[in-house]
Amino acid sequence: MSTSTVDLQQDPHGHGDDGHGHDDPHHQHHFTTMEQQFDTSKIGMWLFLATEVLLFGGLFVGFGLMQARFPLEFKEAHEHLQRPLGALNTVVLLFSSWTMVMGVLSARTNQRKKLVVFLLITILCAFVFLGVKYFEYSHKFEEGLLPGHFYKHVGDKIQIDGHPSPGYATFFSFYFMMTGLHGIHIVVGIALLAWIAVRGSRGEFNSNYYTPVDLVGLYWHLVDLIWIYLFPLYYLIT
Amino acid sequence: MEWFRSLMLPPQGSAFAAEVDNLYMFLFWLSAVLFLGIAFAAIYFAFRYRYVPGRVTPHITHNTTLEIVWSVLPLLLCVVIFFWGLGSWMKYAVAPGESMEIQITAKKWLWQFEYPDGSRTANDIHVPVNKPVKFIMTSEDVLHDFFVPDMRVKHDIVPGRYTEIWFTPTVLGAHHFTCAEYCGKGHSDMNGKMTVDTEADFKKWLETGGDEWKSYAPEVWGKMQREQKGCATCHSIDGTRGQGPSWKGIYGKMEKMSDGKSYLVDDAYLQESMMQPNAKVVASFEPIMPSFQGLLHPQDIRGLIAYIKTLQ
Amino acid sequence: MSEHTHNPKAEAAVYAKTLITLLILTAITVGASYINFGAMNVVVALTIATIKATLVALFFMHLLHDKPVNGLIAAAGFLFLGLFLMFTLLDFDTRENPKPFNLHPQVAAPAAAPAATAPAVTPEHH
Amino acid sequence: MAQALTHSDPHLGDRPRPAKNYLNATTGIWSWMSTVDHKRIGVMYLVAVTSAFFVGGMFALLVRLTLLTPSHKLFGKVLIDADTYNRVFTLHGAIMVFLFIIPSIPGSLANFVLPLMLGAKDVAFPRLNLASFYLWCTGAVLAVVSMIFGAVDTGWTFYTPYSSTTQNSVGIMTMAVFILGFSSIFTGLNFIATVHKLRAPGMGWFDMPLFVWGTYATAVIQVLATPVLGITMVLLALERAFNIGIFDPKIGGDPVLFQHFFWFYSHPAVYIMILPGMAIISEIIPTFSRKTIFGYKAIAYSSVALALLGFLVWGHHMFVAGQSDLATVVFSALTFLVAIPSGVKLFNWLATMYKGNISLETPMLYAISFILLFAIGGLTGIFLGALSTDVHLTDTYFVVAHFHYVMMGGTVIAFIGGVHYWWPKMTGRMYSEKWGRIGCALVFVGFNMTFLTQFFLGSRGMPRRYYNYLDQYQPLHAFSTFGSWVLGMGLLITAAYLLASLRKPMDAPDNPWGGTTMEWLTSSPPIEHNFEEQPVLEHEPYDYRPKVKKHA
Repeated sequence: MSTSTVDLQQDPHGHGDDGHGHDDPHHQHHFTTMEQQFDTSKIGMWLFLATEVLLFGGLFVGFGLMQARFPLEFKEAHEHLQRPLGALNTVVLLFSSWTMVMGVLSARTNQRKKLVVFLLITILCAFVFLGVKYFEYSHKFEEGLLPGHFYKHVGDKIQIDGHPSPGYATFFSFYFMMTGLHGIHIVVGIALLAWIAVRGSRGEFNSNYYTPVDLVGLYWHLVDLIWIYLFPLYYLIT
Repeated sequence: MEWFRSLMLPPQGSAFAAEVDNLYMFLFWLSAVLFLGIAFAAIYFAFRYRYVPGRVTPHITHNTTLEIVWSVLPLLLCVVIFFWGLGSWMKYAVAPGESMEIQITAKKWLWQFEYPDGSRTANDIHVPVNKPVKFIMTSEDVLHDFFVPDMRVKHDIVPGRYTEIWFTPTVLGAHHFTCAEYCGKGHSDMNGKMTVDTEADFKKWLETGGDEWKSYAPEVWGKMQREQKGCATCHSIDGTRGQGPSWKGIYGKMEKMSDGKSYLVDDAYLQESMMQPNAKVVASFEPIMPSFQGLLHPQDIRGLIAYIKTLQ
Repeated sequence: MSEHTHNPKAEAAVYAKTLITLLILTAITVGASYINFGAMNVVVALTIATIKATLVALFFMHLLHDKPVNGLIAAAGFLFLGLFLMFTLLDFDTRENPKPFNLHPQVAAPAAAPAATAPAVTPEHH
Repeated sequence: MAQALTHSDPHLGDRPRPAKNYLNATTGIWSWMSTVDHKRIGVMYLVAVTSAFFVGGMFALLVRLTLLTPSHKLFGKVLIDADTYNRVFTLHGAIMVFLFIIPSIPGSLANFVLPLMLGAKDVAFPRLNLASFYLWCTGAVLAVVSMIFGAVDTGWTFYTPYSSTTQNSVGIMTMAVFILGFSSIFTGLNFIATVHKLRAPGMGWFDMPLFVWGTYATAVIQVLATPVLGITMVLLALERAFNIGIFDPKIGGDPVLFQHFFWFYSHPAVYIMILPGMAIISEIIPTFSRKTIFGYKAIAYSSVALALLGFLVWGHHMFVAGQSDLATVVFSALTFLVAIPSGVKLFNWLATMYKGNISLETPMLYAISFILLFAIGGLTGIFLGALSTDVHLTDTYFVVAHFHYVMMGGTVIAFIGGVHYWWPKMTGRMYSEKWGRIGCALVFVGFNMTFLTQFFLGSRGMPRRYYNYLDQYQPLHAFSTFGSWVLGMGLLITAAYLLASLRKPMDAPDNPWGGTTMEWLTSSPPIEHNFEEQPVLEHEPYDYRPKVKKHA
């Protein structure tokens, strides 16, 4: 077998010893360099994001097929959603994505204070988003526009034997599942943002090590990206 | 080779069965040859090139020609098999326009059939020989699957919509059919008998429900009807509580009904319970029994009542 | 860490431009939703959404200058989602719905005429 | 500084056994429970999945015993009733699929071997690796809880609307499957990142052992397909809880849509199950033939091709389920494409044996068993891929036999072969070769007795998931049941002599089989950080040519 070995006593980090990161406390033993460690983390994060795309994707596929099954009911149900609120939330999330990416840039350029400020604005945006959602949800609750067998709304056009067509309840099932799952991701995002804000304020991140900021950033942008599709599908297509 | 085919496949009851069997037997022999080739190579190499200490093996990394051959040949074979399968399947997928239509309503765990003239049967169908017959199927609860091994056909029955299956029976006599999509506790008991009749016998059967009953005592015939028409699914004969009241000792009793009044269980009540089952439901039971109007011929009702009388 | 090579100021400018473009596109898509394109409504809205998503992925998520493998992973996620949708639609769009001679009203096939003949709702549903 | 190795002396590279290895570097239960060492996690997975295999196997034996006679009576007493039977076969299927086969090879063997093969110190994300093991444990606990609350009787496929309306613990079971899915996702994610970034210096993509290729292809499916299973389980649970109206036609849903959702995962999932098995065979055959693998690239590409094609054929589970005729035809055509890469692998293995120098130790016996059984499994797949024959054969015992030939005759046989192959590396002990061969023979004979009969049952019209059956099927059922006893006996013997070997002192050399991949470079068992010296690869794997020493 044609395998040779490198003596680790002489060359403790094997190949690619380009001189940075060895003394970094964040350097894990099974990586040769900090750069390798960073790239690996990013691949891991992107793989996770791909699973998120498919997880949400299942709901998008289900929504699309149910829309084809109950086009009239879905069209009518869409009217219950308030376009201005959806648009407001879109702007809020897009803005938070920008503050996030500025936060990552700040971490990478050793600007500790700016990092924390940008992260706090991002968190604030997340809360605004949730506040608007809370307002929307409570409006739906009042009108009985609820998922599945909780659906209590009166006055729908399409009635079967005196009951509203099941298409209405299905629409709101999907509405609550998809925006709910998205909302859960926002809540998780807030926790992650708070966590890196605390670490950032302690000065743990610098141009050599800012992996957590970068990864949380990717997560946050994905949450934004999913909303970019949810917004037209629910609020605009009528 | 007929005996060999019958080792593996049920008797052929339709023209489609022969189509399926031809492809099946082709695939069987093809697989046998390929498997024996692979097995021979593996065992022969293991023996022929068995371990000798120190022997040096040749360094063969690949052989492009060989690899192309053993990729392309199977692919061509697969194309042939695909089109063969497609060709015969088209005959299963598309029913001829002049088919006789029978509607199947499947439910846990009972087959109900309805003929164009409105007569209904359960777990028991008669079809005329050499006439295409098409089944339009739906389910009242969960998925079921209408499977007639002798005809080589099956198709799922989906609640909320209709699916279709057809064949032309060619062999007179009894054929077994059964449920092939898991549907719960009684899944494996959800089967029945399909009788292929001559045209004349079929017509007669449709009008009278056949005359098989004449050769049985009424209570024996009633006992058979209980099994065939699915009564046994809900009504026990030993006093055990089922979906419906047990038949044991019920005849001649005053039963309290869900409307609060009591009624005598007599011939009239039993007959009404079969035709309009939810008119008077015994208290503490759900009004879930389907009507057997059209499903039971007079001789069947007489038989069932006679049978219930014996269960004291 | 290829981003090291960038000039932070230039990078911040790119992010600002991206944000402005995204906000403009949002305005366009909201505006377009008040115009009826008929069946094209979905196409218009989803096309704009896809442009916005691409901008987010390329600039905010750095895919433009990142290692190609990350972009490949992201693309694979969407590709396989597309396969799922495509084959499922292939089934749903080409189904035949045979009807029996004696249509029982409680099991009308919903796909044919969704509004009028949707399946009956069970009593316990209400 | 570099030292060249040759294969001519399989014991070369042996050095005095290090006093500390990964097994005894730290001690105490907590040191295992909190470990992030991929080797220890692999061992814990091995214990966990074999326990699940044992439980699932017991249910299987109970199913077979119930079907021994049409009356289900043993010594005059009815063994189990129809309801219990339905729960037992569901638990058999669900445990075997979700708790055993899917995590089996990736979780245990790949976890242990993959970093070693790459010359890495660990997987990319060691803590995530431990987390995915604990997710598995959580899923297993929930599965047990579901048994306490009346168990599930839906079959492992959870078809709606039966599963959305039946009265038992489907909710808990779907939660278990959801969590097990994420365990699988994180394992796959970890492996992909490891393969991309932690290969030894000098090791390019086509220098990787084929086991790594197979595991990589598997990981791609785990990451891309499993999330859809997750969302399917969520939708099913919500359909049961809130009637959201997606799968149950009574509230506006479509039961066939559930099948699309389910099989979009579960068909690729059969490649999650079989690809690692094939990958093990691709290691064992060159090692015991002492000859380079034939068609390295063809095998590597065919793994990836199977992973991708596996996503395009799920509709072949639904030929008679009520999907459209066009979809049925398209899925059948695509299904035949899967035959090609599977066939290519089979032919390449045979070509590797040709002119080899073959010794028949237990792992090689399992590899040859795999070739024979997988050939039957694959060829009978053609019967089911062809449209007209599938109409007759689907939902019968023919399908049951087919997937047991692929899943058990394929994956499980390869798994057992792999356990034997790497047992010396994992434990530092050699097992009894004599008992190994006896065990393999019993498993092979018992397996064929059990499942070959089921092809005949199926083609003669015996539907699957049947408690009662017609008397005409009794002889075949009885024979199959006898076979299951032989099979069970073989597996018990195998477990017994493997466990017995642990009582011996450590006697395994570093490279007992003369393997050429990097895991054989380290000591048996390996030290805590895998290698004393970072191995560097300079030539392609499976090179059995006599070596000219390049380095002085």
